Amino acid sequence: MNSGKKLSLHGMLQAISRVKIRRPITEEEWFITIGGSIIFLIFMMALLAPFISPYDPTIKTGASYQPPSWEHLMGTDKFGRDMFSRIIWGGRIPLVIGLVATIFSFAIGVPLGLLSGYFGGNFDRILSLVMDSIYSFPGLVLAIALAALLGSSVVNITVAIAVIYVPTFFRVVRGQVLSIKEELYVTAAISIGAKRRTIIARYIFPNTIPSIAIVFSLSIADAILTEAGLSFLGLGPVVPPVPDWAYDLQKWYGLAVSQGYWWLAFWPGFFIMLTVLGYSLFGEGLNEILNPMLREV
Amino acid sequence: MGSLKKYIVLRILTAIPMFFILITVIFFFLRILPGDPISAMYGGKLPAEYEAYLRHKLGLDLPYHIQYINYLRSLFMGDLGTSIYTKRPISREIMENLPATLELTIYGLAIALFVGITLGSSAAHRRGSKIDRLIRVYSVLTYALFIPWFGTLLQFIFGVYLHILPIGNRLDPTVDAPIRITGLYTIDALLTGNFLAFFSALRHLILPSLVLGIVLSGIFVRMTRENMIVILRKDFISFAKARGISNDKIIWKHALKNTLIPIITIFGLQFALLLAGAILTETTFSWPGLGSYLKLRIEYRDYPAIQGVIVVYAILVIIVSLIVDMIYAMIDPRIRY
Amino acid sequence: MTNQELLSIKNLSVVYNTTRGRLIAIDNFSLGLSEGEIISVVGESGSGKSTLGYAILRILPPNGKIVNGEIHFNGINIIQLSEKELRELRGKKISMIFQDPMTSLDPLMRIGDQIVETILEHEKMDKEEAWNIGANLLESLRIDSERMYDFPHQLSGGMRQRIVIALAIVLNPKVVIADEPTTGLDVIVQYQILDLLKRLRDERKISIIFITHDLGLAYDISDRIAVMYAGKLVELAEKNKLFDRPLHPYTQGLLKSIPELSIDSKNLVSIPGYPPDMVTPPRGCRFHPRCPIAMSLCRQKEPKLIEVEKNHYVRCFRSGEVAFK
Amino acid sequence: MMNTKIVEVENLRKLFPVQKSFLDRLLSKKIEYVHAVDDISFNIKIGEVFCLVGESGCGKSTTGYLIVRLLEPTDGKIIFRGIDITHIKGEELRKLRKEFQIIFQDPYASLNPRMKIGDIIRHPLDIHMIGTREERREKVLSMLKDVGLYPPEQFYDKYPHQLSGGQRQRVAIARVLVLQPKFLVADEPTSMLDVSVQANIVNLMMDLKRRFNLTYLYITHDFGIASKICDRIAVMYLGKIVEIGKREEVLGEPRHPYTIALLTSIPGRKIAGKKLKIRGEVPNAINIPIGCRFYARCPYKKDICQELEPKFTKLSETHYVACHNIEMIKKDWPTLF
Repeated sequence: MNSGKKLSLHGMLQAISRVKIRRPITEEEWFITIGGSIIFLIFMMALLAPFISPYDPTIKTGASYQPPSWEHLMGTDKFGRDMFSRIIWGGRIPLVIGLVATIFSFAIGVPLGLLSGYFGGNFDRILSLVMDSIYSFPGLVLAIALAALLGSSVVNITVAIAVIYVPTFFRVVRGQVLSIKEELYVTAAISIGAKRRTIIARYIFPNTIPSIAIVFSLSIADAILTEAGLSFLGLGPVVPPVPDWAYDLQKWYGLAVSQGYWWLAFWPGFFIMLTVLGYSLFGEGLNEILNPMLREV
Repeated sequence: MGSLKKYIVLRILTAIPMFFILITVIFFFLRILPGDPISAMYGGKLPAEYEAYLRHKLGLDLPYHIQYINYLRSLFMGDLGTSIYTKRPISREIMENLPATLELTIYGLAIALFVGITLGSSAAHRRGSKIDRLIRVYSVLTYALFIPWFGTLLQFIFGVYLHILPIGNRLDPTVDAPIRITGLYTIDALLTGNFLAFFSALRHLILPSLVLGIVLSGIFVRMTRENMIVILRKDFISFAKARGISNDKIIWKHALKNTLIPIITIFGLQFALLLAGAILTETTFSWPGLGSYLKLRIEYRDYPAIQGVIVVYAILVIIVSLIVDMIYAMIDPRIRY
Repeated sequence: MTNQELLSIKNLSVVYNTTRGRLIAIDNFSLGLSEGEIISVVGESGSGKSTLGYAILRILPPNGKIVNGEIHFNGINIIQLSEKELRELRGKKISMIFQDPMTSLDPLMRIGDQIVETILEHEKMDKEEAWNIGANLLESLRIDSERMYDFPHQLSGGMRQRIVIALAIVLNPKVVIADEPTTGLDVIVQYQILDLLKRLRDERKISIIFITHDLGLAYDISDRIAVMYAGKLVELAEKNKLFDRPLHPYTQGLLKSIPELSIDSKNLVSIPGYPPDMVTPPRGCRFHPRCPIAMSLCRQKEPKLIEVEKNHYVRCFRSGEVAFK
Repeated sequence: MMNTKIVEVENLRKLFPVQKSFLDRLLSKKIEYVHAVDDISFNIKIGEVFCLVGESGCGKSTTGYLIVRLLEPTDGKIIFRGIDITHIKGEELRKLRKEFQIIFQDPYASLNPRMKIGDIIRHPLDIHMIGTREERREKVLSMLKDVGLYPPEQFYDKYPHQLSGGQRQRVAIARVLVLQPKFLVADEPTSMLDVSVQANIVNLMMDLKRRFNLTYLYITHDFGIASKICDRIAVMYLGKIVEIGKREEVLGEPRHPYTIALLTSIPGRKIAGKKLKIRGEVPNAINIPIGCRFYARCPYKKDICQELEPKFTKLSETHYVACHNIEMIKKDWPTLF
């Protein structure tokens, strides 16, 4: 329909002010700042582990099952290992796997989504079907299957997790492309004789970036949870005594409940949560600012 | 409404190819990636001849397309194979464990939906207020919770410290399971009038379903909030206000109903999260469902059993997407059959 | 403005809080509406004309606020009503029709149910009775009452807007605020809607505030026309007077920029420049940057609304000098 | 011999298949079409402004899109400067695009939000590799001046969202003119702008027409604007041209009832004479009746109109009307002014 100018109250507000008015962004900046700081601190902690960890995390440095004390800030485990040191070191693997796997998913999912959405046709139909199948299937189960059947090395786990999040990127990008493709400025680009390559690179891709940024952050959060889930189910990539948060949690949560050694389960899980929280806050903040559905006013 | 019936029948028919696509995608996925189940399971700890024998026994030495055909054939016959470990038919083992998972997911889902929709709606129509901020923090926080950790925490608080709730299993050891009708203890107990079993089952459900429900509620809060913000800007909301319709009716009738439509569609896809969450919840709470079964079989490297569970998950996903589509078709008058 | 007026707005100011700062959408606006009268409020985007409707019904968005003024309806000050009293007022005494008929109706509810809902919210009766009232109303508006069973998506744009109008008047309100009710519609359908509104005025003595950006439409439907620019009322007069002898340079420009249908003249006149940014409106008279006859006084001081001749109000320092016409 | 026609359109037709869901396609094989443009012919002479007028959904914009080959015609012929461009494709079409351009209706959507104004206007030069870097920049700056965006340097680095609707439309015009096309389609370029700004844009376009020797196909629903700028007018209804002629002919002595209804419905006509009121709304263009498309709404309908689609009657060398009832209309509406 060639309806006239759509002047909702909110559109009107924009028209009045001539510039996109957003709701006060302070809160979103808050989300992003806190999320970013958490991510930064946790990364620094893992990166500087050799320098800041008080003990070697893999050997006995005290009595067994010591509750937190000044000597052992987070207590010790059955083997007398310092939990604080294990926490500092234990983030390395999940952080790297989360990041690397998401980068892989991004690198595969985004171009496929762009091409599939832009060119459509049978290529798009089949690819979407495959991606939707993977997407609708529980990611953790797929990762379990892959890890159980292929072996749970760091590389395999990373691949397994990367595979799970390819459809997430694919779907978001494809969906965006489908709507951006219909935008008038893309038609305008065609009418001035732009090549397809130019249209994808300069008109479509840049406009998908906000959504990709949101998904990227949330996918890392998700990937870390999935890695933790695998470790918890005994399919983790680490071989004891190498420290890993979820592995430690899995190892001790029974004792934590039955014997009251709460610190053994509390700290590993807490750091998993903190890391995921960092990425989620960051993604949520981005979403509120960049999501076109929520924007305006 | 004849066309609705026709739609439903057709939709059920399309679920069959969907299932095969899903199964096929997963099958090829597991085969195409490098690696091999037998070496993954036994890691070279067995003599090479025995590994080769195992491969042959499981049909893993055949070309992929033959494996695929064999696999489809046995699937078609409803045969998921025999467990390497227990030597029992896997389909039977799964059927024993499935009801526990269903019961947990249904209660978890109910909690997630209730919390998600109430909080999400409240946040949306107070967008920008303190309450909205609080609810958003809740949503991000719950999303970040790692189920085993959160579960352990609750077990510790309510089971060990306060000592008011059981921390594992489906029933007290002194209570006999109700006569099996559906396999869902709470329902069976009610149907047979076995109130002792009902309350025991309910008490055991509280913690695991709360954990699952709360962790997933974050996503529902977010979805509800986002969608309702969009809906609340529509003219028909202003028009309802201008006609003097009360705020409560506008939010809980007009806005919510319209909000639920996109949510229902998204939900079909998010169901996967519920299943994944259930696996971790079950293992944390020694809940004898599919997830616990899966974990156990992973420990025993029971390859056919693992594959069988995957198939069952695929079936569950398909059934849910089917149900979702039907609810959608019934709610939204705009859908064209 | 006298007390016999059905609805009278006095010194109304509405402000939106935006991230860029306070935006005064309506500034010190006064207007009176008599029974059975149709007044058009004409303005371009950002003039505050739609905000006026939201303010009268007190349904401004959360960041909008009435900071000053009174709105009297039948002697009651709407600004002081509680939320409950407001709800009784809305729909029953004052009602509103929105711009886009495509989105004004709840897509998941049958037309009939939406009508019944409106009636039952205000009157005590059973559902069936309310349904019959709705069906009769549709018939009286020459709409097939079978439409009660339809969902909004089954109706055409014009039909939807007719249903919206029916919904707005089902409780026999005294005043209807029509916010650009024909914007998305074709000219011919637009006329059908205008005819319907005029008939409602004639048959039911409903007073109408017709908000539009189209002076031509305002001329066709209304008795009086109020012209708004950048949140201010700049001219108010009986429609023929306003068309024959516009006194504000903005009104004059607006009138000239309507491309009048003719086969002999080919010139198209426009007002230079663009409407101002409302967060930082120009000092003095808000129209001065675009005004062909602005003087230095206009840049410093804001003119007051004065009654230049009987019932003809203008906000301009040079309105006395009719010579510029 | 010099051809005086820049564009010739012969029996142009565009059908859009009605979108159907996967299930719909399973249910029935019949594909329905929207007859957006249904067998229209006209030509545009060098240097003239040709207006296409009609209500929403009549196919006027589709016609514009077809002529600049943004849509693929279903049938018919488009000849541009003697070259048949109906089916050219790929590089050939891309290179030829320099010659004919289009200005879109919605200036809020037609500019890439992530490109600066300067880049938007320079981009066509980049694409067609015209001039050096410096020359391109110079050209863009002078173009900005030409469309009245002063000072050009300041606008060069702005983003679209920092501009008002009118300014954006000026940018869109600059982007198009930088390629020095010969022929422009203007698709309701002012319908989304404020009335006070509208005339600015129209006047600018007419000014540029003289300076750059342009030819326009001007699409609008506003007879007022058409009456100010055009040389010839074609009125469309449901995919058909119902009346075509010189400005004075169509505006002064319209002979199709639909034209008369449109002309007399223009609001704010102080000299308002009688009005031709017609009932109903434009039907959808899916199930086209056999006879005259205007039959259902026509106050002058006769039996023949339902059975036989009217052909063009030639009233003068330039004035054609597709109606069975011209005589009666002539009697009722001798002239409009």
